[in-house]
Amino acid sequence: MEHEDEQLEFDFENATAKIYRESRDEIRLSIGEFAGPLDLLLFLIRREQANIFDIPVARITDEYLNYIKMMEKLDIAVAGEFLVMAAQLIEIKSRMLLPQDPKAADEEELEDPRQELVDRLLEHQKYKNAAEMLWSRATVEQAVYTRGRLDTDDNNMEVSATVFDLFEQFQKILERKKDEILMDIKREEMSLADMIRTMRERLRSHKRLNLMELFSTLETRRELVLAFVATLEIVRTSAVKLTQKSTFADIHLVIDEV
Amino acid sequence: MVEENTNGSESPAEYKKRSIGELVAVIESLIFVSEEPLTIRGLCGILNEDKESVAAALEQLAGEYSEREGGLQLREIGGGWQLSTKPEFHEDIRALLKTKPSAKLSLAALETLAVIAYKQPVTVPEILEIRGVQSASSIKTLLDKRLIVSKGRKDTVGRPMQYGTSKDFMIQFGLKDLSELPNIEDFEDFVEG
Amino acid sequence: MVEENTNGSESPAEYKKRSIGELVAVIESLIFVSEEPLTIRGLCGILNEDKESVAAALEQLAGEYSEREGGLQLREIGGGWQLSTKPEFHEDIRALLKTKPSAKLSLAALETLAVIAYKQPVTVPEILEIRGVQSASSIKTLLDKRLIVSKGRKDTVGRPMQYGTSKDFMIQFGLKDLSELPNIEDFEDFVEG
Repeated sequence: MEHEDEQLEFDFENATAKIYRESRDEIRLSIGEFAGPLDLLLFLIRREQANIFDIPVARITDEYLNYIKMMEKLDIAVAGEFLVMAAQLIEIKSRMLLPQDPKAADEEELEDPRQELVDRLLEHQKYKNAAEMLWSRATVEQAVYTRGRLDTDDNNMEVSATVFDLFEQFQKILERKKDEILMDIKREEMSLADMIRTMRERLRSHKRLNLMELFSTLETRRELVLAFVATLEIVRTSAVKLTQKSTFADIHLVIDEV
Repeated sequence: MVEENTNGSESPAEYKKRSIGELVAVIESLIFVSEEPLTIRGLCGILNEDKESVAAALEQLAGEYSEREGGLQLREIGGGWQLSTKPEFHEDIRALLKTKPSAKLSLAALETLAVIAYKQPVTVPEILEIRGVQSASSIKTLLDKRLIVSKGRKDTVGRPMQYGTSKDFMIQFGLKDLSELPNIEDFEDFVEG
Repeated sequence: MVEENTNGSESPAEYKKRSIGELVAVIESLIFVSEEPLTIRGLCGILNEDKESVAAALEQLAGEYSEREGGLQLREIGGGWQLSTKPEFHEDIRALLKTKPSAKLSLAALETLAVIAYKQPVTVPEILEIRGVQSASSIKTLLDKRLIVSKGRKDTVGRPMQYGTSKDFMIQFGLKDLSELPNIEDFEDFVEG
C-alpha cells in the first residue's frame, strides 16, 4: 500500500557522509554505504522494511530525492547516475498513479511499471553478494604464503611482461598526469539558490519553462544537477506543476493556475 | 610460458621412465621451485612424461600433503599446482616477514570484479548497467593489480574494450578455475523486511 | 599478534604452549616462507617458545623430511635451517627455469621501465617528475636484469646519469627496434567510461 500524503521523517542531516579516496586520483563520496543509485535504493527499501516485489514507489522516491538534496546541501556534485535514477523513479511513480484500463487488464497481464527496476535491483544484489564472497575468499588467501625467494629466482633473467604491459603502464602514467591538471581547474561558483532564482524568473515571465530546453543549455554536470534539484525544489514549494504531453515529449514546468 | 613450448602428445616411445616414487619427488621439487602454479601440461613437457603418470604422481603427492598435517599445503590453483603455507599460521608468518595484510580492495572494486568474473568478457557499459555507477576507477585499480585483463574489443557500436579476469585473479582468490566460482543464481537472497 | 622482538630467554611463564605437532607445522611454514635460513633463536623469538621445544620440533621435522624421500630436503646451513630441492633434480629444475618466464617485474619496476623506454635517454630526476615517486630501487632492479643501461651524464646541474633501454630489453620484449613500441594513439580509449 502506498500512502502518498504520509510524510516520513528522514533525518538526512545526520546521515554520515564519507569522502574517501577510491584510488590515487579519484575521490568518491559515499553516504552510508552506497556507491551508486541502486545501492541507495536497496538501502531505502530495507530501511522501510518494504517488500522488494511491492515497492512503495512514492515513499521511496521522496526519500531518494531527499538524499540527492542532501548531497547538494553538502555541496557535492551528484553523479549523473543518481539523476537518471531519480528521473526513472519519478516516471514510475507517475505511471503508478495512472488509472488502470479495466478492459486491458482483462485481456492480458499488465506489466507492473516497477518490474524493470525490481529486476535491476535483484540483479545488482546478486553481484553485491558475489562481491562479499570474493571478499571472504581474498581474506583467506591473504593468510596463505608462498615460498621465500630462492637463489634460482635471481639467476632467471627472463621477465614476464610484454610490450603491452609496458605500454599500458606508460599510458596510465600519462592519464595520472592529465587528471592532475584537470583537478587544478577551478570550480564554478553558481549555487543552488542562484539556479532557483534564475529559473523562477524565467518561469514568471514566460508562465512555462521547457525543461529539456533549459537542460540542453547547461554546460556542466554540476549545472545540470543544480537545475534538477532546483526543479524539485520549485515544484515542492510553489504552485507549479510538471507536465508532459506524451511519454517521450518534452517536460514543461507550468505555473498552476487553479 | 611452460605450456606453450610443450607438446603432450609426442611419441610415447621417447617418454622417460621414472618410478612413481621418483616422479612424485621430482614433481615436488619442481613445484617448490616454480614461482607460478605449475600445470600438468607444463610438468609433462619438462619431465618428458605422459599426462597419466604425472596426474597420478600429483594425486599421490597431494594425498601425502593432506595426510601429513604439516605446515604446508599443495593446492590446485589458477589451473596449476602450488605449494603454500596453511592459512592458520598467518600470524606467525606475518611476525617473521614483518608484513601487514595487504590493502584490501574497496567494495566498489570488489563489486566490479564480481561483475567481470561472472560476465566475462564484459564491456564498461555492461558493467555500468549492472552496478548502476561508473566503474572507471575500479577498473583501473583492477588492471593495476593485474586481476583483470583486456580481452579485445567488442564488435558493437563504439567497439568498446572487453574485460575478463586474469590468472592472477584465480591465484589471489584461491580458485582452481572459473568453474569453481559459485553459481551466480545462488546469490539471489534478497532479505525482505 | 606475536611480538616481533621477543627474546627467547624471557620468563618461561609467558611462553606459548603449542603441542609438538603444532610446533613442527608452524616451523615448517616459517622456514618455507623465509628468504634466509632460520635460526633456532629466531624461531624462538617469533613463536615465543623455548629453545628446547623448538630444537625438538626441528629435529622431528628434519626426521620427517629425510624419511619421506620426497623432492625436498631440510638442511642446516650457515647456522640456520632452510628448505631446498635435492641436488639430484637439478637437471629438471634447470629445464623448468629455462622454459619459465619467471621473475615478474614489480609494478614499480615496470612503470619505471615504461618511462625509460618511451622517454630515453632520461635521468632519475626526470623519471621522478613523471612517476611522482622515487625510483631508485626499480632502477637498480632494471640494471640488475640488464633491461636498461646508463647512457652517460646529462649536461645539467648535478650532471645526472641518463638511462636508456638495452639490447636485452629489445630481445625480451620482442622488438626489432624502438620504433616498434606501441604508439599512444593506437590505444586512445584503453580505459573508458
